[in-house]
Amino acid sequence: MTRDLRMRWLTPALALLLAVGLTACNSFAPNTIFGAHSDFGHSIDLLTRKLLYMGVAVFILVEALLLYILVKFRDRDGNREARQFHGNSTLEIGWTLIPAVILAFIAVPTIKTIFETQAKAPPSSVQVEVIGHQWWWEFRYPQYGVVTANELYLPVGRTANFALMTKDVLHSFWAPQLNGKRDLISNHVNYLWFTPDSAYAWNGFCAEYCGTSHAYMRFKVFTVAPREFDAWVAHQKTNAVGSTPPATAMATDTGKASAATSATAAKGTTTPGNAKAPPAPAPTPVMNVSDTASATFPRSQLPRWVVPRTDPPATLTFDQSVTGDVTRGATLFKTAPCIACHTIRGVPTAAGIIGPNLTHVGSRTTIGGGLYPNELKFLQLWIKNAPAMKPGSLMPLFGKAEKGDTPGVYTDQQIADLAAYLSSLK
Amino acid sequence: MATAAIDTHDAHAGGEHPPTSTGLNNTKVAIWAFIGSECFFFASLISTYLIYRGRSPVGPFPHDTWKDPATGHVFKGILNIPITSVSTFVLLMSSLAMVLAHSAVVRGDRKSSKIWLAATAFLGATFLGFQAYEFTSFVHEGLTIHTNLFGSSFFVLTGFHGAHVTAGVIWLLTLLSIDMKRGLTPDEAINVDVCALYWHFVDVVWIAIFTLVYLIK
Amino acid sequence: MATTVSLPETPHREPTHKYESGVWSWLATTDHKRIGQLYLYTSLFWFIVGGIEAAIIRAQLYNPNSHLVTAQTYNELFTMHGTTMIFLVIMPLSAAFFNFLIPLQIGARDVAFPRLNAFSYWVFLFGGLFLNSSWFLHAAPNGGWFGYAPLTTRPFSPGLNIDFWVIGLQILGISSLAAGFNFITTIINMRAPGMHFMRMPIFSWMAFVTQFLIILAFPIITVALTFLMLDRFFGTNFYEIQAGADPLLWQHLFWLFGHPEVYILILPAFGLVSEVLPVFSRKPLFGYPVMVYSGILIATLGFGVWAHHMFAAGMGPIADAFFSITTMLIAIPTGVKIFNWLGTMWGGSLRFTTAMKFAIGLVALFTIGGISGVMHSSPPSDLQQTDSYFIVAHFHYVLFGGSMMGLFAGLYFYYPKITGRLLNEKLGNWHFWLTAIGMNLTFFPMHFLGLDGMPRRISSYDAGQGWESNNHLASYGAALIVLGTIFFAYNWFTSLRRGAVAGNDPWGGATLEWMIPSPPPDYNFATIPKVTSRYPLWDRKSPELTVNVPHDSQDEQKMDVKIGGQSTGTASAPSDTKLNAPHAHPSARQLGIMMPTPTTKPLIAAFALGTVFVGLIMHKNLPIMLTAAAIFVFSLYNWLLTPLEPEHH
Amino acid sequence: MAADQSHSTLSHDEKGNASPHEHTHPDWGTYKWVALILTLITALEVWIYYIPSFTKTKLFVPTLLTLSAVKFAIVVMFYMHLKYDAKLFRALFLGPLILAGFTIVGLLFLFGHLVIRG
Ligand code: HEA
Ligand code: HEA
Ligand code: HEC
Ligand code: CUA
Ligand SMILES: [Cu+2]
Repeated sequence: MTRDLRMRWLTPALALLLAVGLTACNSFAPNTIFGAHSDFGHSIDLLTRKLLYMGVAVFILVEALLLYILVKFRDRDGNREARQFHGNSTLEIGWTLIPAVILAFIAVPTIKTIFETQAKAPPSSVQVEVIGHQWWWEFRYPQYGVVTANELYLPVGRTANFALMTKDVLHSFWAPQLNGKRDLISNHVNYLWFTPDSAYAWNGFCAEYCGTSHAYMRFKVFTVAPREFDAWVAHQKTNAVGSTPPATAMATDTGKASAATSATAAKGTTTPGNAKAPPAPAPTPVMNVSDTASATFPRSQLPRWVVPRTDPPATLTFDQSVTGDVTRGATLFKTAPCIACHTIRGVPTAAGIIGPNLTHVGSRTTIGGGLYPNELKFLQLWIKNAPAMKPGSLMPLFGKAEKGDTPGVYTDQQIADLAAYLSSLK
Repeated sequence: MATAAIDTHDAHAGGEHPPTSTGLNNTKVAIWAFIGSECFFFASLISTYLIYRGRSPVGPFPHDTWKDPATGHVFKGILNIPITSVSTFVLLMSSLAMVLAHSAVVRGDRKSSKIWLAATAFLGATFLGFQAYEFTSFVHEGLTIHTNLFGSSFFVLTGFHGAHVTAGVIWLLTLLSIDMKRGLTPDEAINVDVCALYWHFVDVVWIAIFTLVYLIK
Repeated sequence: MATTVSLPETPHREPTHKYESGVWSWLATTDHKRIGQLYLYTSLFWFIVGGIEAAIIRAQLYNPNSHLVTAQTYNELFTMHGTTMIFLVIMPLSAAFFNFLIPLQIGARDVAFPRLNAFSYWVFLFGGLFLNSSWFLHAAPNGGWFGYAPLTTRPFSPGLNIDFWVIGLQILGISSLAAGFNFITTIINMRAPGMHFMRMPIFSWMAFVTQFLIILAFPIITVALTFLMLDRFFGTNFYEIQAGADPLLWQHLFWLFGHPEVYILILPAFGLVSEVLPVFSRKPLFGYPVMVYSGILIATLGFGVWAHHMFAAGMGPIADAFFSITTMLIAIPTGVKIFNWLGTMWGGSLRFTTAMKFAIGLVALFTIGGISGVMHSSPPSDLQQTDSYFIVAHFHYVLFGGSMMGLFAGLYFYYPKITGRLLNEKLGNWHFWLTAIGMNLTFFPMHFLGLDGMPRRISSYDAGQGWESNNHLASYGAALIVLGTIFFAYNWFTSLRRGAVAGNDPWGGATLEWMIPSPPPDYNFATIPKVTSRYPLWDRKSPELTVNVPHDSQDEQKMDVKIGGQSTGTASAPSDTKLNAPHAHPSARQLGIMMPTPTTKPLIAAFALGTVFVGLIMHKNLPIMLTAAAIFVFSLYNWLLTPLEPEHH
Repeated sequence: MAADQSHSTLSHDEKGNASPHEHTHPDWGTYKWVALILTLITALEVWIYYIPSFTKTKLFVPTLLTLSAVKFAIVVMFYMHLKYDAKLFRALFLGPLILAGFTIVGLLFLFGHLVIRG
């Protein structure tokens, strides 16, 4: 190889390789589509891998051939003779047929998987109605009479059948670690179903552009042991109002990471011996929630990528000296404008359906479409000025002296009371 | 002094058309390409109409009666087949007039060419009159573009067809006025031919609309 | 038959009319080469604009939870970036080549309808300005480049934003359609004697196929946009959810257009690369007929795959399976093209000019995008890919790695023909490598981002999702592309004055455009050449290259272009200073060639037509709309009733 | 290569000059018959529309479609003289028409309307 060539080709080519190589060495991928934790997730995974191998093979073939040609036939000294030919039918037929054969090899499993994943869901499935709103998720469990928002609970090992609908524009329901996505389409009901096979907490996203805060329309999925699911359901069915939060709510949850734990995934304390094996084979770490645990997913042990880290807008402040009072908040709420949009079961006046159901809002881990952790600080800011917390949010601002289309009505004290009340709704 | 050798067939001589590689007239090639394009235009409109057929939650409907639950008013199927059959016939006859106009221009028969061009335009305008009547009567009966999916897709489909007819009538009138002013020579028959192709295509679209929208229940 | 025309001693002459010089000569031009340059500069300008939008996107996404721009602005940025790159960059840049090259390649003096051609350009210019004027009203479109209903309907997007988008695209559609009919007619009817279809240069072929895609796909989006426009302005119900409308109608209509559209974006680039590779391999194109047929096949199949953009929409297993198979089938003719290009280079004598590098870049990079395309074509698998950054990676590989690379190859290749001077190869080398490395650094990580679950069109993402490092890389890559683009811009403008003089045929080209001076005189060919094979110039200059290529060997001497008694085919380049002067060659009149009269009528008609739409967006301002419509009709009559060429004899 | 020559139909004669084809157009005799047939078919269409017993059968829609397709074809072939004109025009028209037809059918299938009976 001449020096000249090295200068002109090798350096940039190596830089190119390096650039591409760099991108692959990032192994922390909590939302990866690979190794998905459900039955159909596995089928898709398998199929995707086939496609990927096919792709890599074709890629190597073409690029290697190209490189060979570039090196072999370069006109180094300026007097290379080109061999004159202008076609070759045999070759051309060959490279028509070979791709056709490769494609047949991926078409067959594709078709199989299409029909497998779009068959009818078993009648024993947990029915979940997923209703998209700009920009939050409503989850209804018609079999249980439970309505919640932005957080899904699913029993491991039981098929969950989602009926996907939207109140406004299109959205798309996607928890990459569990299964592929499906769109929510106005005047349509779409279906998607799969059976989660490991207990854990997963991120979900809206994957169809739906307007200003599309980026902030996230959700969480908690796949839990069936008994735990039942406990959760039973709790969700109660009226939260006036009931003291279950003592266990945040208490003694323990999680266990399975043997195959990777350092990145296991964030929970490992307390061996206290938990049963996961109900279905779990290819990657599974946080196993104990039978005695509360109906609430152990907030303290959530994997860190499931806990939102968004900072509230810097311009938004809250008087830190005030402390909220639950009873005052409860009284205020009964007649507050909130009731026009929010339902709290047990508060007869609060039956609005525009916003998320707040009956057990205190037991959720996030607010605002998975944008902020469900902590007093964020709740207060949210109530004070939701549109600032989340661009375009359809919940108006309530903080006095906050600027907006309509001026707010509540002082920080009142907001603190409301927030205290809401977070008491475990 | 220098010379250049130039084939005369390259110089555009005034009046006559520059010879082309296929021997076909440029404008005629273009109009056929345009008609091909229009196939997709009307295919999209017709598909939309058919897709939305029967999807409107509220009436009035094209063929079926509908009782407004709010007012109790009963709407009969709104399409008026006898009237539309007549207007369809008018449009078909305009196509006949059009071919006669073209053949008159080709023959250099200026008297007939003027008559038939005028007849075509007149029949086209008559068709438009029928359509205007139809639209206003629908509006009186309570169907507008706002009313329901049927109203929107019906008016827009037939409205676009009507707009094509209108453009055709204007085109025909332009040709007619040229013919009246200085006479269309057989050389210029191609201009009439191109207009005729457009005109017949608009007719052909109506044939499809008449069956798909009006007759099929 | 031949007439002998006497020429004065000196061919130089003074312009005789204001339309022949200065700004007017551009405003009134009907010359396909000038119109091509107008397209060229306009689309390069929009490339910078779309690129700046992309750069802001990359800056915003550099860090998680970034607040560089608001969510609203971000949404406007990606919508306008996508819309700009597709409708204001790649399509018109391809149109620049159609305009400049088709008549030269097929041996014509102009397009079939020169004034319609000018009209197309002015409408395009108006459309681009209209669309982007929204920035100044703080109402840039924000519905995404595929503008899904019902988000784009009035109830969910009450502002002017979507109005600009709907109307802007409608205007641009008119331009593309008009140009489509024009080029189809041109290619069918204006070919030089002897140039039957299977001798047509491959770029012209791909351009021909592209025009069919345009005239058949654009009516569909015209209808879809008309519905949206009527919904937004006149209260129809096409996408009105309350009235029972079906949002899938928009999706089907949009993608029925949208998929053919992506082949509208790539086929011209394929054509350019098919011109560049043979020249710098010193070999004829491998499998010319198959290259032609595969282009036709890709275009035809392209109409039967649209719903692969809707696999997540729940169409049911049968539809999914059908569209999956048809989509996969497209990989076959496309693969044939890739392999035929490899076959073209095989055994050749490769010269790595910048144009060649970009052409090879297309072969290498488009393949990557094509392969990820095939990965999307499997519906179950696509459910994990769609609307994620994996898709963003796919389409930038085909659009940037494919279309842009091909167009850059074309720019380096044809710059000398357009301007008379060569681009600087050293700067070109920098441009290529910075672009190629930057492009991979930007878009390759997006594959991983998508597979790691990052949705697209998100104005920001949360920290700790494992997306930071790949987003960093992507943003660095974008910076490299910006740098490369600066090299390109610098090269472009300095070479206009200082570049090496090109002469007729700087590369040893094979097709007719290399036979005439650079830049060509307004009439292109003093004598319309008679074509005897696919590679007319090689037949004459390097017959050894075409010995195996089928052609009739008689009459080759007819190829000569004689101007002033000299064969200009081998004549040296005109002297330096006069290079870009329009008067460097004998005038058409001196040669007795009738060329179309310059006229501003198309310009007036285009702006009047555009103004009708301006009236529409100004709350249906009837006085404006009616006045503009009247002016439009008047100028149209005025134009159509005026003969193309000056009255004479 | 064979493909090379097979496309010469549209090219030039030996002299390299294009010769405008002279097409035989149909005349008044044909036109009046065409008009008559079109009228009759239209009348037939409207007539069967008014036969309730027929409109209810499965044959109604196909019959109407066939009849209007025949009308369509007649106008295109004779009035638009595609039957007599250059092959190129046929390609320019039929190609898009067929594609558009497939598109309509495809869309109707996708929207569950393949059976057009409303
Ligand atoms: C230039 C534009 C261009 C081109 C040429 C292509 C080419 C292809 N595209 Fe792409 N596509 C886009 C632009 C383009 N695309 C854009 C812009 C979008 C996103 C739109 C949006 O949502 O905003 C998109 C989205 C898109 C989707 C939807 C994804 C989704 O949103 O879920 C799909 C799905 O099937 C797809 C598939 C394909 C396929 C199969 C090809 C094929 O034509 C590729 C064929 C080429 C090859 C395969 C490589 C060469 C072949 C060989 C070397 C032979 C051997 C190969 C094999 C056997 C595999 N594309
Ligand atoms: C041809 C089409 C094309 C091209 C060339 C590009 C080029 C680029 N694109 Fe684009 N892109 C699209 C078509 C294209 N894109 C489409 C269709 C979408 C989808 C939109 C949607 O979802 O609706 C999209 C979306 C898209 C996204 C996803 C946004 C999202 O989903 O949230 C991103 C993110 O990184 C991106 C980045 C880039 C970058 C960094 C480039 C770079 O390669 C840009 C490089 C260009 C420059 C850098 C030129 C600028 C030069 C300068 C600034 C130099 C300085 C000045 C002088 C010389 C005078 N693009
Ligand atoms: C106009 C309707 C409306 C009113 C009035 C309203 N909200 Fe909301 N609220 C919403 C909407 C819509 C959301 C979801 C916003 C989002 O996530 O984008 C929401 C979200 C919330 C949430 C977060 C819930 C979750 O799980 O994400 C809380 C808490 C909340 N509102 C409390 C209140 C309180 C307290 C009041 C009264 C002071 C109130 N809201 C008044 C519409 C309203
Ligand atoms: Cu909801 Cu995006
Ligand atoms: Cu596509």
